[in-house]
Amino acid sequence: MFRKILIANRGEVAIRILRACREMGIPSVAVYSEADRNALHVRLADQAFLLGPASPLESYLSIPRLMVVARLSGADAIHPGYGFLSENPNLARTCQEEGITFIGPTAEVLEKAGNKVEARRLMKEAGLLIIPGTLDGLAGEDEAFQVAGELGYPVLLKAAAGGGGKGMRIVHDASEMRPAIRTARNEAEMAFGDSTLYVEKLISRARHIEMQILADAQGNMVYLGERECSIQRRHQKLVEEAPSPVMGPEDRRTLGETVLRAARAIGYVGAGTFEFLRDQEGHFYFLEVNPRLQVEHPVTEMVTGIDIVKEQIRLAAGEPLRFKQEDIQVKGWAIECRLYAEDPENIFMPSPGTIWAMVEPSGPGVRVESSAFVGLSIPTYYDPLLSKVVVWAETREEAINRMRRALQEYYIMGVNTTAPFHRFVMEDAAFLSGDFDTGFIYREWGEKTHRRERIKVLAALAAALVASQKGLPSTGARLRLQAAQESGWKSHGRRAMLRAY
Amino acid sequence: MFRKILIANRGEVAIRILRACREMGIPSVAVYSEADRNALHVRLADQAFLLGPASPLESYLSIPRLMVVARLSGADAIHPGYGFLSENPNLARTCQEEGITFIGPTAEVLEKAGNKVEARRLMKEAGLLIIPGTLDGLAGEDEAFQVAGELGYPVLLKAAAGGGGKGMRIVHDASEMRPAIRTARNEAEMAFGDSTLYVEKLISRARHIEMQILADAQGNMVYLGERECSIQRRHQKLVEEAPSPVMGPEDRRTLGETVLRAARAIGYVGAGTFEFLRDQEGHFYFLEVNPRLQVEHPVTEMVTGIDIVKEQIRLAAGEPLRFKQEDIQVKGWAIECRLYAEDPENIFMPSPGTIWAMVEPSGPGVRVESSAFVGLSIPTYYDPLLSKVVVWAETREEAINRMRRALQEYYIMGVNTTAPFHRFVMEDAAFLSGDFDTGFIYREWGEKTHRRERIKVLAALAAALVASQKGLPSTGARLRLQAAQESGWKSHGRRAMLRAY
Amino acid sequence: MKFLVEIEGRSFEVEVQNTFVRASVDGEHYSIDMRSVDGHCLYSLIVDNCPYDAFVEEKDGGYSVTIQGEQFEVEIKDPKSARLAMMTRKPEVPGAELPIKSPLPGLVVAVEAEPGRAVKKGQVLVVLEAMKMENDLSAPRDGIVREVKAAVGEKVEKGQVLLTLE
Amino acid sequence: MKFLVEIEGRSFEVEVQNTFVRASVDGEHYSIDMRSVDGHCLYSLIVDNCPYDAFVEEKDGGYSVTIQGEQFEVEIKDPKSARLAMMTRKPEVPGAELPIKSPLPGLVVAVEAEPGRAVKKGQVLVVLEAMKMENDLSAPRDGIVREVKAAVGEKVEKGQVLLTLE
Repeated sequence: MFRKILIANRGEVAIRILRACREMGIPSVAVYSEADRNALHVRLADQAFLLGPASPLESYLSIPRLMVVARLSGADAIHPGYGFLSENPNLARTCQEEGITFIGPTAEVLEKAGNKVEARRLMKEAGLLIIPGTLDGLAGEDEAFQVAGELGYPVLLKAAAGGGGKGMRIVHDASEMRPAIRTARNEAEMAFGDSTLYVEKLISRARHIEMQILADAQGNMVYLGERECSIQRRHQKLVEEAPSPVMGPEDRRTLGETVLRAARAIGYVGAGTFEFLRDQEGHFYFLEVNPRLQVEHPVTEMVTGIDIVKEQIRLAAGEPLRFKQEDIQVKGWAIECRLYAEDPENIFMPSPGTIWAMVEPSGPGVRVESSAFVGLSIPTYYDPLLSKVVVWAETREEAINRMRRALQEYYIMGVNTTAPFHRFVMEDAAFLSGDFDTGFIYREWGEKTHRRERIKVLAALAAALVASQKGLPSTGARLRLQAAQESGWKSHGRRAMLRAY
Repeated sequence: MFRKILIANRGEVAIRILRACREMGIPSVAVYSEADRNALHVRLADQAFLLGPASPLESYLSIPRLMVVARLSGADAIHPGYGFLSENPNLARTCQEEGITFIGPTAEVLEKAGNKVEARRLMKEAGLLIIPGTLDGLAGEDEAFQVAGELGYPVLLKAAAGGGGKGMRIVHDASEMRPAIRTARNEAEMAFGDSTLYVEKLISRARHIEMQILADAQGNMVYLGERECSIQRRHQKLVEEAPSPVMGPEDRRTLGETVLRAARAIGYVGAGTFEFLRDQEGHFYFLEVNPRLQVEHPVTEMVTGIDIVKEQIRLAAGEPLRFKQEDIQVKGWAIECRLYAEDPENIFMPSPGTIWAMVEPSGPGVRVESSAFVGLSIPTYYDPLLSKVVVWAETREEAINRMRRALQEYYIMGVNTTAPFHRFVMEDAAFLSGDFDTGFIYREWGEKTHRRERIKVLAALAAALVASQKGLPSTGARLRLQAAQESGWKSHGRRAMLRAY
Repeated sequence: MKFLVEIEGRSFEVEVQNTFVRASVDGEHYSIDMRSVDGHCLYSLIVDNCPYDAFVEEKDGGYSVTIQGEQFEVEIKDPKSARLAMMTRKPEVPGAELPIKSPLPGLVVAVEAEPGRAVKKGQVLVVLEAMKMENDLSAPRDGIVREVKAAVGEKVEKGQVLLTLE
Repeated sequence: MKFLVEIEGRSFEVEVQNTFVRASVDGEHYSIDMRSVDGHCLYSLIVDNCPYDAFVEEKDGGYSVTIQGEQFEVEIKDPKSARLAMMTRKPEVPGAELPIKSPLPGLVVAVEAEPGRAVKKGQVLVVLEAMKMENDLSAPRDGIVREVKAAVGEKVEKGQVLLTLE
């Protein structure tokens, strides 16, 4: 096993990994940019090293700087998390040259998976269905118009090096093509340093379903079941669950075995995910291979009891898989809600700010993977993912109830989060029925009727009571500290109650 | 199913129950004393009613007041939690008269179980081993001396109505008998309104092991496996785990079946626990029946996947058990640490105060059942249990590592807690080996060598740096609020690092 | 004490009777027990036996109140000054100038608007880069661009006016 | 800047060089980066690349520092005044009067001590009821009871002297 693991990431995933290291008795090394000096992943690690300025290129994306830290700290393995360098074959290759284990697939597999255009071709050869569209990167705008015309609008522009929804745009008609190409290219260049795009047919009312696998270097492979990730905004997932409401054990086995065949074809080793779009007829179209940990991996952990991060570390250390396909059972139901520092009332726009009060939920069946703390100023340089709430219960209905309960208990003051959206989803008829698709947010949230009116009266009462305590407020004043027990209000309810006895 | 459930309790157990209600879609009613107005169980409930003053007799122990609240709120069931009225046959009987369901066994069973003297006799008849001692309540001090003389010192004084270690005293020799009788009688009178005592032989190097059962009104019964609860101070548990390190599947079946026979003999319905002392030869001596939820029930939930509170509610509603004995599997390992507001450095003396900062752990396999929040002033009228940290993992070793990790992440400022003790236990050789008994704290913690010296240097550094920022401190001054990002310190480490690239 | 409370254009008359906290909102009566939980902004309300946590912050002369994750900006006036305000308030002119403000700090990467050009509701006016995303700012209603105040490459603050519609 | 830091009877000489925070404790050197996390008492320290969270509160003219759940009362002196204090400090007389203080607020339910009586280390002197428990307060060493200041039935505060030993 490794002597020390360097975690080349930040935020909740860095914390997820360092907790796994701690529980395995392996010291962990955190890295941070100047913007993250106070971040929880820094404060919880065994060692912490500054990488450089806030800009990712000079910190979390800098392979030379990571190598310096690896050398200084004596780390013999690097876990890249997700995003940043996690799918970067150069990091895998540099690690190999430096005698450090990269916790992930080989550089060759990363290259095959990373180029979406190449991956589509390979997976087509391995027998998977692929979405109709260009098999090569777009030569120019003219080709885009031509292909879109053949496929029929709407079409989807995608970055060849893409992931996480970046560099992806829906094009509803020809008039949208030019600006869409521009923003998609810019995002792709910014996120991956590669602006190659390709075009696909947009599958209507599709569900996003993906299959988690684990593979060891000895040639053993298992699938851990699917995840349903259809609730997305800007092609980024917001709510995930396992299993999917549309998959039975038979569907799971069929898809799982297909995926294992494809994984074998590209010599996959480690943890990985194959993403699919399922159309209304039940066809699974291959989307991409994610050769890394996924944000939503906890839902699979909750229904299988398998710790994917720990297994990833064991596999990278060369250990064989500790279980066979028949040992893996999908038990109960798990749901994850991603809390982003975004304003769901304002088209999920990032919402910076400083957290000044916070309570996170806990209790039976609730797991929170959080990077939030009182005092955190959300840096504007990175993904605004704050935390994930994950619940497990015996049935989907009970899991939804539990998620509702957890979201009621969760509060974060100082920044807008996606929590109000999640509260809405957990009450939404389409979500409850299990009959929804990737257009969910557009259709359901767009139509949302607010429950604000009901609460408005309470807000009026609360403000009036505070005002009655202290006269009318003066501009910009802060509430004085007052002891919790010495409230000046007297309770009518209390007196009435006592009289009743 | 019930329309509305009144939770006749406070603190973490009230929260545990109201979360279960919420997840089952049943509205919950909280009750509170004047000392608990701001408590979390009040703020999280659907409805909340004041019971009366802080004194338990005028609030949480007042059956007439509970009945008023039940009537006002329209609750059709009462969950008593643990402690307070949970084992009180009068509450069960009053509920029956008022047409309200008492979530627990019948008044008759509570009477049989509640009188420890009576229970010992019944269980002896049902075939369980009982600890040698008086079969009846002590008539007077003389009888105590006589029986102790026959049994041989040390002996144990116990309250007939006892529970939770109250009214219990070890008597090492005759000189200790008189004061021990006095304090035990006083505690018993105070806690249960019944000062009857009895005497038992003290089993040396015993382990406390208990068996959880569920029984429906249709005559079906299952056992959910044992809990190991040997780490106690003042006969109150501090650390529990499931399974026990000394129990194999065979032992579990034998003890489980014995317990089910005994439970059947007294007509047990609902959730319950049979407590035993296991001596070094492996004999199980019956201690008592706890006809209610136990503080440590989560460890059983974590290894079986069964939600005991929800099952309790279903059983009280007359539903049959949803599983058979062969459906129940004990999987993995779970440990619970109880965080009391007590000072472990000072013989676990209660430690009142107000919490002014707090972070609770989360992440994979960690569950916190907490009543703590920033602003909480620990009331001095009630048990000082603040929260419980529960972890699950595949193996005992991994569970211990996980608990260590969780305890590292946990901090509560403003009151002393038992957390330092738990951190010590998770590193202790006897605990790690699994070879320990109820004398653990006396032997191990008493011998503890402090790790404080190592941290002292850090404390000196931190204080000097704060002082260097602001000149020497003036008496009683508070730190000024300063923005987190505007630290005046410059980082040598940071500069050194940047130069390295 | 009587208060006129304004939230998002809706007005409530709240009367607080201090001896028993019994408040009425627009004639509807409530029994309230409200306490400070943490000595800062967190309060616990029990309104007719139903508990709620509320964060109440003073802000710009009014209050910002958050209950069950919903945030409200609240203005409080005593009825006399409220009546005064009512009389002196300028009537809202429909179709008046509408400033398009930046909802977050970021970098302007595109401006798709020129003064004098007609735009449709939902049409993208400015693209703002922040938090590694390009964010499209769209027209909230049909209108004509009056003034463009932001340029490509400019760093803008939250609340800064990027352009105005008429 | 040099500080003499006292914790639980141990003294450290800490020198803080402000340009680079490089501190030495008793001659041992450390590179430190310390920041305020929440603007209150929580700080993050990185000492030679190892991170620690520390709560630092000002208290009674000194500091109370909590790290990894261990709490320390810290006194800081500049070396000059420290030398002065050293010289004027009264020597501790072994066997001097020892006050037995109540460790928590509660109700005295028994006093098992009389003035003039000899007691053994560990012997119960006072029984205090608090938080539904009876708590035995024992003699911390052998001695003779000088004065009993608490009576059965009396409510006592934390820190109140219950009796003295000599």
